[in-house]
Amino acid sequence: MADEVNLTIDGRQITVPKGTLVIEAAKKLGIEIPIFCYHPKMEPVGACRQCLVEIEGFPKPQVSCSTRVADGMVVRTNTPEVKQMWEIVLEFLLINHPLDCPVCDRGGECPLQDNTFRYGPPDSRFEHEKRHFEKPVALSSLVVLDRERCILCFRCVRFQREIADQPDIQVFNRGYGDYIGIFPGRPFDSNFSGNTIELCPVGALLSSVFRFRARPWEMTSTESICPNCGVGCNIRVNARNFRRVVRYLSRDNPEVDGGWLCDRGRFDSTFINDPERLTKPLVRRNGELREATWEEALEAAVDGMKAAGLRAAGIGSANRTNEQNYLFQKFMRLVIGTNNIDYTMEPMAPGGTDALVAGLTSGFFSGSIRDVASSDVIVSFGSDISQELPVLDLWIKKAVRKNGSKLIFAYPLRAELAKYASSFLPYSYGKEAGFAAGLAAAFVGKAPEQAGGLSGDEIESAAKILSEAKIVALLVSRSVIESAPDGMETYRALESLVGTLEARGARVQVMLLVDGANTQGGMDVGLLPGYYPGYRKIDESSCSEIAELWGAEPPPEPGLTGWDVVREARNGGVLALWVMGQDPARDLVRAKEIAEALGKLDFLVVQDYFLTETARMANVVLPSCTFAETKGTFTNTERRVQRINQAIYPMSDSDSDTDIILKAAFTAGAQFEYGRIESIFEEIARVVPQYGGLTFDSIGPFGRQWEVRR
Amino acid sequence: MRILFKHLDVPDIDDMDVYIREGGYKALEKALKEMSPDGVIQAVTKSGLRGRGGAGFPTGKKWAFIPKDPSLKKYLCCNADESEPGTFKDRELIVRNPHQLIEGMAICCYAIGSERAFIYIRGEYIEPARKMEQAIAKASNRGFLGERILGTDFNLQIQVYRGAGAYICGEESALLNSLEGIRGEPRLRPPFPAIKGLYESPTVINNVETLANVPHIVLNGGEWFASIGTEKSTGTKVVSMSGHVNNPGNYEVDMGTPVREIIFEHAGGILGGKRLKAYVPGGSSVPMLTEKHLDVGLDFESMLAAGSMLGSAGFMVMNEDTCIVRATLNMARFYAHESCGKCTPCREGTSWMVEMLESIEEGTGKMGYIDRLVDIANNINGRSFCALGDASAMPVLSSIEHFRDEYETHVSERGCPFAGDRGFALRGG
Amino acid sequence: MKISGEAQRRILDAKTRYPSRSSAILPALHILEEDQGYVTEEGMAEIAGLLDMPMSDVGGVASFYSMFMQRPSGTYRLDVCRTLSCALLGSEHLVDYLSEKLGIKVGETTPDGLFTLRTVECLGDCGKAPVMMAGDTYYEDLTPEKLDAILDDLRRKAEA
Amino acid sequence: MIAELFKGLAVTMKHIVARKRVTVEYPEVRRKLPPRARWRHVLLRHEDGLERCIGCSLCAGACPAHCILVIAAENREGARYSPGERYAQVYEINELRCIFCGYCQDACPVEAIILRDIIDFSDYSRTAEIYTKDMLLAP
Repeated sequence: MADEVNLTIDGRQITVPKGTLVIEAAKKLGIEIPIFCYHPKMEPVGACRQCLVEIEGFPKPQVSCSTRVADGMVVRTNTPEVKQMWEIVLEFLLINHPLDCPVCDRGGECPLQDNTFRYGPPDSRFEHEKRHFEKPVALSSLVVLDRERCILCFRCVRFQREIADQPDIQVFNRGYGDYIGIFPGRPFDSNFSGNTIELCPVGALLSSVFRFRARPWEMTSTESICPNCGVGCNIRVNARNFRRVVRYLSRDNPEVDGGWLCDRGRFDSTFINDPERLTKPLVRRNGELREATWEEALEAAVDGMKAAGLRAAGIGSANRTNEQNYLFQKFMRLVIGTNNIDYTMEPMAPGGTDALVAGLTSGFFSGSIRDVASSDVIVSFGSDISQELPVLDLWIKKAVRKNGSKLIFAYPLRAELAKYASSFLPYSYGKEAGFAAGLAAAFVGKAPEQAGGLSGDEIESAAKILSEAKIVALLVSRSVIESAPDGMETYRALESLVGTLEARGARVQVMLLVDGANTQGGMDVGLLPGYYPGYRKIDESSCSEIAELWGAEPPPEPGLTGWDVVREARNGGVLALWVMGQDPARDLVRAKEIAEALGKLDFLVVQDYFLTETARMANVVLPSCTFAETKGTFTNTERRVQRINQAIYPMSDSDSDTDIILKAAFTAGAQFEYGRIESIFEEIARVVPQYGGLTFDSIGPFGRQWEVRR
Repeated sequence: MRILFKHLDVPDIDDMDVYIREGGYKALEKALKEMSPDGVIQAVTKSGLRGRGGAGFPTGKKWAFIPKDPSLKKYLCCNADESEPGTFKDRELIVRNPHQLIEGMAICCYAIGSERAFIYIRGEYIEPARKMEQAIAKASNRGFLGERILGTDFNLQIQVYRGAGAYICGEESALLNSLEGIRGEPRLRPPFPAIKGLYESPTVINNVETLANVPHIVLNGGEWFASIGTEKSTGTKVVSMSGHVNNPGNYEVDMGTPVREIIFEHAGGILGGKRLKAYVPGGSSVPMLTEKHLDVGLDFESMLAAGSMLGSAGFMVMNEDTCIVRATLNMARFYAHESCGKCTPCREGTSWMVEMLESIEEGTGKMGYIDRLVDIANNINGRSFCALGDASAMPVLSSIEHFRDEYETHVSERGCPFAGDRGFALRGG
Repeated sequence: MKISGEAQRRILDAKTRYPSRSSAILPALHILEEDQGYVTEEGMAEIAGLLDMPMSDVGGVASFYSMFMQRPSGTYRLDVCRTLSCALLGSEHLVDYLSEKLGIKVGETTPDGLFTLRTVECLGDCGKAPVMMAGDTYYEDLTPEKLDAILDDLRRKAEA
Repeated sequence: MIAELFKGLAVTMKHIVARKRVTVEYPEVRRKLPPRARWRHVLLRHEDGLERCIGCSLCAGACPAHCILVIAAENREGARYSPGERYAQVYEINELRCIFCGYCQDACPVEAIILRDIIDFSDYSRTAEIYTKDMLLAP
């Protein structure tokens, strides 16, 4: 085939696609070539010269990281000359490298160490003064630089330019005096700066959070999922002595994160071992929260909730696992006897949730993150992706900058992605439906004079881009459907837009963007007042269906939403509330109203890690575990069910949310029996049709998307 | 034979009117009106003209690599970043006869289909840059540049771009980076500049001297040019003579002229009547030669056969008093200072060599340093990213090859055996 | 110090002269140096704004080239060539001479702020070695006596 | 027969009367230990009083009994414990677990830890045998 070439490396034949780099071909054969500057996700630079090999026909050795294969090429990596070249380059790199490995964070997991052990010279012949720089230098509050250790592979500079497009760092000076730096007074202020630490092949770039906290051989590594946003980036949780989480590292899931993490996620590991963590259950006595035993606390909690009868409610969490949320809603429904369950206390537009559920169950929202990479037009509607789902921002930047995809960015504010947009549509808040309808109308040639606060021209220019599209990725924020007014209308308009596009032969993938790490999962497993698990709208038939599955009958009437609870609490409609893993009293928008409502309650139970604002108001506070101390699954924005694993022992007397609820159910005399976390997941797979057929094992290390049938 | 310096005796030849009077811009007219672009390339190919910047790549071939696709923008960059130690010919060519260069560039642009050309001139050449800009302005006023040149539909804009002090920017791909406003580090090749050069477009990069030859080739024909010099190195070469010679300066000689004639006749022999010790024939980037190599012809092939290279033909001549270690240290320092820092062997190796040479010169060196210097130089040579690394190895390797005993004396006597100035005295001092 | 209006105008003019605005960076830095005596941090930040380039790139480029001074320097920079052709004809002596006469070491500025003594690599005028560059001018075939005259001349110019 | 009896007694008497005693009256009397005796660890200091230990954990990594815990921190202005950037904020050895192999001493890149001839460190509780940094540091 013309697109494939044959070559020989160390006497072994291999056929690879045209354009493959020699080093990649060698890797396929299992032949290792030492590298520093080369990185498979970035453009080759050929700067470090570590990967020199002999290629027949070339008078000089060639760098395998930037030489592309040719038919009939004969490459040699196993000759004494090549070994000598690898050795000398390492000797060159080491002449100015301080041998302070014992105090270097990288020591023990350092590519320079590894390559030196394997290919390097036994000794240095350099007998002169090494290069000195002031060190360490703080490039930002998160990244620290040791210039003496730097071997100038430029991976960090290239990452910030090629991938993040936030070129805050650069090489300064020239030649022997080259160093990596920032412009004076302009800190390394990128959302993705942490990746440069992981990319650094020596201990030059260091995390100020991790620095000196542990040596590599002292740490365990546990596969998990970042709990910070809806992207669900795959991470490794590094812990010391099974007690202390010291850092997160990326874990390349090519479908989700591409091996990158944002700083918000990466550096958010310190809360786990925070000394402020709750360690004992607290019960309010004589107006004050006092330490109590678990038995006392649980008894008080259950009694208090039961006393409220039907006027009880529960709020689950977007960063608790599916298992925890599932048990929570089951507990609320069967033991407390209410459908007043939600995953948030933000106000919902009438019919908003129904529109969302319609989209999820009809298969309208069936898109995936990878669709961004393969589409020629990306439409983002209602989300500041760079802040809300940072790693998705990298997917979009790559599509726009590398693949030439066009971006239509609809968001009320000029957010970061606006500058990548071929069409930026700053519609007005609250006019989402009008905007969506306008766009749909413009597309069928009936452009309105103005829509959603935008001029007809603006709408039309976007419609024009769309009309030329063959593959479209439409990313719709949950908020524009669920919480903006007229969500159902917005949804209908989008449906019609997609319908028209498809009728014209375009392929459209629509993905719902949710912000929390497990917002999607929470809804899936039943954290909705109007729906039983699996988006079963509450009615007689679904009630009996669930009753059969559960062996007990759930309340038959739809419950109150989180916001309804806030309103009802103020006039006595709700008397008791159980909050798992949320701090609504510190809500960004409505803290005051919510706190006021919470204050009116007769009884409040809070299950959390810290004594939050909400917990301070509680009658019973139950200390729970973080994701690092437990096991379970998260479902991300593309409906990918991913596993988290236990990395450390629970802190002190805290307990996992699943155990807390199981104990509470037991205290209340209910029969909840699950041998292991897996058993809960097995039940979810039975009860939630979307999860049908999934098991903990079949999810695998990179997760599985639940199927949407259109 | 004088081609480039033909008009040198004409007073005010830098004035356009004088230049025109002396037959200037006739070649451009001939090319535009009587020749096709391909015809020009053929004439240049036939002339055997090779790049005068140092590498000696056939100019016609370079031009022919440029894709013919008229929808592509193409650029010409004239490399006037003359930074090679011992070389100052381009400066003279620009200052003394700027219109010759403009005419050459215009013909080249016509041949490769470019409408935009840049002269990348080193930052320190402030006067030459000014001179060039004035000449360009005059030529534009007279219709030799600009829109519809000489009534044809050929347009051309030439701009002067000033560097800012970086030897590496004389490397063609680094020059492109510098011109594009990024750090002047060399680029990966492929893609070659002829396919993706300046602003991702096909680009020809030629030295000043190369381009200055073009009008004469067009006017007199490729065969005429090919008849001068040797079979493979055609035409003339401007040699820059400096160091310990009586008459330093630029001399235009036929390719193949013996070095003895250049040093002893044109440059008037060794300063103070001393003996020649060593000379560098092509700027410090080529291996040095000694007295034994005085009968070598000045052309690409003979120089190569003698163990050196023609390079830029910047001669640096050293007399018998010169301490060769000190001279080598001087050149090694140059490369360590000018290494761009992109690749490991050059960045680390050049300064390592300086350290060792310094120790030897100061008398703290060890005997093992000499072989180590050879080893390090051999490991930079051919392994670095660009030719700067290779160049840095040349002074070290050649000086140790020819003067190993002098190095050994430095070590064994714990210091420089040369008295007083070690050959680095003030002229006449 | 802010870049003067005139310099700003010239930088904006340079921005339009090349196929890509980043090409204007070297001209802009030259203008900045003329305007402020050296490439000031504030000036570079302003250039980044004017040319719509990342600041780190402006800083990275400016520090790459040896002609751009990163620190304040004297009115006249005495850049003496130290490369081989000049060295062979005594440029090291001239540096020592200047150093002694001005009472400063290489890299330093005289207390009156008039002269900064530097050594530079090949200035490309080896035929007239030893050579020194001061301001826009090359001073050729130097001797200590010539240097005396040059310094006096420059001093007079500075006073005027 | 009798003669044998006396012969034997004579040997016994000779030992009682003439031979040196093996037992020493510890702790009043201390036996001289061999010069390379390896007992309790000591963390050394530099001449200027700074701690030699840089908190690199290599001793803990080398320890076959896993009895060393090091938690490092950064030296700060006004709170400098060792030369360089890093020092051991926590340094603990569980002497009950230690097998006195001396690998920690071998592993130490700055010669901060040595096993000295300190033999009397028995105690009544297990926790008392966890030696902290201030107990280990040379004065």
